[in-house]
Amino acid sequence: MLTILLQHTVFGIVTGSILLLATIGFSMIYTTKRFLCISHGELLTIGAYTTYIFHVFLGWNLLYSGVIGVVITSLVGLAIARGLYEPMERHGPLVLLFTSVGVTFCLHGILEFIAGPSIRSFRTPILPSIRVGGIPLITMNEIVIISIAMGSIVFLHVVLTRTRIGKAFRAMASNVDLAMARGIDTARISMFVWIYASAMAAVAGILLALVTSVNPDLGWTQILIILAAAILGGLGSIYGVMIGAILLGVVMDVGVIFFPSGYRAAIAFALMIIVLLVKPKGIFGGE
Amino acid sequence: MGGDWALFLAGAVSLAGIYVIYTLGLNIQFGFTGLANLGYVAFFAIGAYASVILSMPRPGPDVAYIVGYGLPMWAGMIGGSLAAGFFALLIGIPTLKIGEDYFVVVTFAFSEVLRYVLINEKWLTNGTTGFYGLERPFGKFFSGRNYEFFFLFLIVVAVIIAYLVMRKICNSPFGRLMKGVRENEPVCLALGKNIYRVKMKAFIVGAMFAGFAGSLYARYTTLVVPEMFIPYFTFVAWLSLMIGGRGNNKGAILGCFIFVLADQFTLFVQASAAYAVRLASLRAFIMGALLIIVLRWLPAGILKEKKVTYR
Amino acid sequence: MFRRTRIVRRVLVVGLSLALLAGLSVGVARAEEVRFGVLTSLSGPLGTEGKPCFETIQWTVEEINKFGGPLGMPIKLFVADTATDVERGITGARKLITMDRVINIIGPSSSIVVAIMKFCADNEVPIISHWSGSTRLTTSGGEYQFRTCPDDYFEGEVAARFMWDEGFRKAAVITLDTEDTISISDALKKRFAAMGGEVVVDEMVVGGQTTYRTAARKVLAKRPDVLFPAIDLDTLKIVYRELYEMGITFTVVLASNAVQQATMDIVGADILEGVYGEKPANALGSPGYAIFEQKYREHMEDGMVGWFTPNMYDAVNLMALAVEVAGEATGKGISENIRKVANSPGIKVYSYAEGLAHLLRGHEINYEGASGSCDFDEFGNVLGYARIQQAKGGQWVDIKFYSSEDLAEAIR
Amino acid sequence: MLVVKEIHKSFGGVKALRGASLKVERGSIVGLIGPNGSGKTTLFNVISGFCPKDSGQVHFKGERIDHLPSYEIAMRGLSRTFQTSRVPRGMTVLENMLLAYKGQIGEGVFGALFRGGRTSKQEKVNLKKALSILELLGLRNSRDEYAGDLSGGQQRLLSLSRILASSPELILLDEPTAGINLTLVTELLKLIKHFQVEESKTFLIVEHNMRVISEICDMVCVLVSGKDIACGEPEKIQKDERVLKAYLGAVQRDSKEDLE
Repeated sequence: MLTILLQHTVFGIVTGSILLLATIGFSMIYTTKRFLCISHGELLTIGAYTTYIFHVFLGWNLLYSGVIGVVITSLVGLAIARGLYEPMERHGPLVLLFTSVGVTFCLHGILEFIAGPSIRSFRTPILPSIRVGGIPLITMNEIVIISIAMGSIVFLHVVLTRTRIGKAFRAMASNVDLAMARGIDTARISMFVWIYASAMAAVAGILLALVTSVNPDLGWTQILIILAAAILGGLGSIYGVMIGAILLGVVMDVGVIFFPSGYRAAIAFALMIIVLLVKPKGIFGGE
Repeated sequence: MGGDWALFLAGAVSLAGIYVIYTLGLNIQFGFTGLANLGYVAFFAIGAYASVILSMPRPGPDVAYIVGYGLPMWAGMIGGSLAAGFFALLIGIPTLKIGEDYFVVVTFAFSEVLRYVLINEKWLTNGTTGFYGLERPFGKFFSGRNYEFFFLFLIVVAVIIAYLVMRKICNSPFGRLMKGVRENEPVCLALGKNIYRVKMKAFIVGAMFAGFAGSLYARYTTLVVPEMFIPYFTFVAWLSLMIGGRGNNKGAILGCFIFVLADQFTLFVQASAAYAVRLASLRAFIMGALLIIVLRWLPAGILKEKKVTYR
Repeated sequence: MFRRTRIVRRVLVVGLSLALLAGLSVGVARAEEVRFGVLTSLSGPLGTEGKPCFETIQWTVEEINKFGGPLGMPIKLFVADTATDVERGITGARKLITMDRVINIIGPSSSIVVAIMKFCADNEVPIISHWSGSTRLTTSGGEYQFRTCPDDYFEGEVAARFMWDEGFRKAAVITLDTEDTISISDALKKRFAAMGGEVVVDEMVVGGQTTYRTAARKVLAKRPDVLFPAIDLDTLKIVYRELYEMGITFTVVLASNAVQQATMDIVGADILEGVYGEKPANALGSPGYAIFEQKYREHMEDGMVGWFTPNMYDAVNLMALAVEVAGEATGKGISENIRKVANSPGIKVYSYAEGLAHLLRGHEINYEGASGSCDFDEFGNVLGYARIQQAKGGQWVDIKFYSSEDLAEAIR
Repeated sequence: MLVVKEIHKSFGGVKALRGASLKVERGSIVGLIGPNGSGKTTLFNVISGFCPKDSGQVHFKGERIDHLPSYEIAMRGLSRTFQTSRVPRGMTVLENMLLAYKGQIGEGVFGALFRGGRTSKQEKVNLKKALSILELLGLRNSRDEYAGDLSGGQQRLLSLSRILASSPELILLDEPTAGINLTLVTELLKLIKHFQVEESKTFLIVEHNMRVISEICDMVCVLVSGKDIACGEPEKIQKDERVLKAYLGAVQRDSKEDLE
């Protein structure tokens, strides 16, 4: 039983790590823009597809293709924000939310129009899992994923605490009006947020595509679970969301020991609703 | 061309009518009260399933489901909307008091969880097989072609009743109160209005409309399966409402007709293997773009909210 | 001046006569065409699989029209995409029947067949589906609803039989939560247990997850002899890779939807080596299948015969032959005469051309198709035929054949 | 009528109120003054139930109300306005007014559907009352205009008339004169006085404008750094050493963020 628990926990950490990368960007947007950006999921898909084009069509090295994919995605993310979200900001969060739903449909349509519905996959070698005490625990790919997730946490922490723009971001996150009053250049921070968040989404999308496949629904299937992780950690709390994502991953994968696998996603939502009942602002929110 | 326009339109308008009732419910939730329910399809599904389960004959031994109450169809329809309302109450209790964003996410998640339940709880829902070959109201009394027109008549009657009920609710002091809650919660609190209860009532009434529409939809399709109730349906109601005009019941009707009829006429584009997939993705794109455009340049919709005057 | 008017007049005359001709030919074409309705999944969940099936209809109709079409009238296709969605299926069927006045509906998937059955029967339009395996349709058809594919139950039975024949006694099953996959796996579990085997793991999974390691672990922990994953390609890609990484110790038998060329590309031919799969098709060396395969290669870029395309080919041929026998292009005519071309008694024919030739000579025929013998029972079902294939060097290679007669014998 | 005892309230470590106390007699007009960030609005929020207190008590008409939700408090006859004039912008002036009446049968779904007769009777009565209040406040001509289309001053008047329509006994006004022109201020003060005298309403007013305070208030309380430091008649308070010192000092100290 203990080994099973250990195995599932490791699976959960991997799940959570990808989720974490996907959720950080979402949460950054929420903390500064105060709306649920549903279209964030589609940026995962864009990241995966752009990387796929360079890696498989043009035959570039995965790392280089990935970097280009991240760059393109962040530009796309910024362009969408500039063109579609920022003009709507004065109408309030609900209108922005619906705009982002519209954007989701648009992006999904465009991607499927260009790429078609068929699924594709990266050509990465498949290696046996690393065994610990005879049980297959984790693969090299997954170690890379966890490392990237942890690395990105550290990196983000450094950016938020050591750089000027990071500090300004935190100020803006805590109070937009006050930040403006203190002469912080909110336009610059917005740009930083959109680029950084989109880049993180691209990274998540690429890693997700590596372990699953490249398909037009890649991001759409993730967005609800991203929302759940963000709520669980506490909307508007970047660090809370990180823990929320990992926790959600672990709970989902450990949960299926006790529940049918058909309820794997439902476990995540159930956890979210229970947490909301007990602590309406999420585990780490509202302090 | 010799096509049977009358029969074709009978089907199309029946469908549009069901969508009207469905969207009217969203209008009371969002258009009047400002509740952004992203899981609206869940109540549609509950209405459809509950009405069917209530009016199914008791199951025999060779089927997976064990429930079936054999009630008359009309009782099933009432039961369907009541069930939808009951679930709205359950969802409303934890979510209506906390912030808007949480409400959005929880309702969205609820609609997905519900679909898992519909798939997994075979004893109740017969799993992915669902219920099929459902009888249609008064189906015995009419034959083929005539029935389609009779069904249209039934739907038109249902739409008129639904519209009148909705109009009565929205033109009453309760309608004013819902608008007050939408426009400014603190002011309503300062006036001694229990906004939580107002939201709850609007949420439940809206869900009941969705449930009623769902019970009609089950009779239109003659089957219910979990795959019918995807988030796309929520989006359809939203889009119709936004196009037609939120906060305006006539707008909801107009939006549905525009949406459903436009959708029907895409059928006249001959599909081909090379373009069907492209066409399908184009549809998604157009719908998304339409939502963005309406929000940006026509935020009130085609029919603006009516100004209320008193004499 | 004079010249100009002459030119004008000439242009007018030519134009008018052209218009007249065009009008005439349109009028003639309208009067003398057979309207087939195609209502199938070109997009949505079954879109990818639907595409080769649809292309098969197109070239099959082309072939039929080469002979002048049924009753000497060319078949014209009216197409509506269902997007694998019930409501679009209903609206599509209504449009095809009311506006295009088609005489049949070809190719809808199970839930849509269930939803449009009544409307089609009311309007005397027979439905023929090549892939609606749902057990919901087992006893519903016969008059206006037919299918050229076996029941999902049959697929499960074939897989169970094969697993038992190969000597496997402990089976694991992973099922995706969709109707067809669930029916297949339910049938398999039931049959396998009835034969004396044991289902040691039975996991239902949801599509669109990022990992299925938990299900994979449960399978591995029970050390089964064989695994039957009744899941779609997207999910199979993840499940199979994860199983492989964790160390597969058992044989894998795939359901028919995964026995495609695409599976090799998506999952990876190298790790699939040796995996088995079942798919509906006629026996090795049956003339119907051989003719079909040759034509398929001629018309389609993809070398491997697509999922359910033989069944689609048979459906179209049967419809065309039924019109020929009925002597009128109506749905009622098809409904009343389809058994005359599909079932015995009659001379066994293996293609439309052959069938037509015999019909013109006034013979009775019995169509034997690419997917099987295509004999409809009283409910419009056909008996199942299935092949077992194995992945070898990036190709699916036939290794075994099961007909329903075989299975019936074995069960006894 | 209103007794506020030792209210404490802090926001994430910042103490907004540290033991504020207050008393309002029935039929009086009490002014509440204090430098920016002294916690006036927070105190208002606590009294009216919009913000939970950390400790302390609020009594209204002899009953404790500090545990009640805001709408309950309002139902008992304690109503408030907001600093920034909040109006339901998408509703007309008359809708705003009719929203205010208590005990409307038609405000339930059941009532709306099945008790149309009594509802419309009630509506007629309320409409008459509403129009007379609008008349008094000079808003009658804009009865069918959207509240969002009114000028800032008119919106303030509307807030006030809406509160009056809800027939409260004690009215909390949060900076009623901010951002409106002088003639309107005079008009407004007259009205407040009128309602005090004619309809025996009680007022508690947060104000910066000393003229307003000295003109209409019977009593003035001074709040500095979340604590009341003095209460008394306006003339006395204006001369009070402590007040002047604290007031000026606080102003000079570049007060912290306004906590509202």
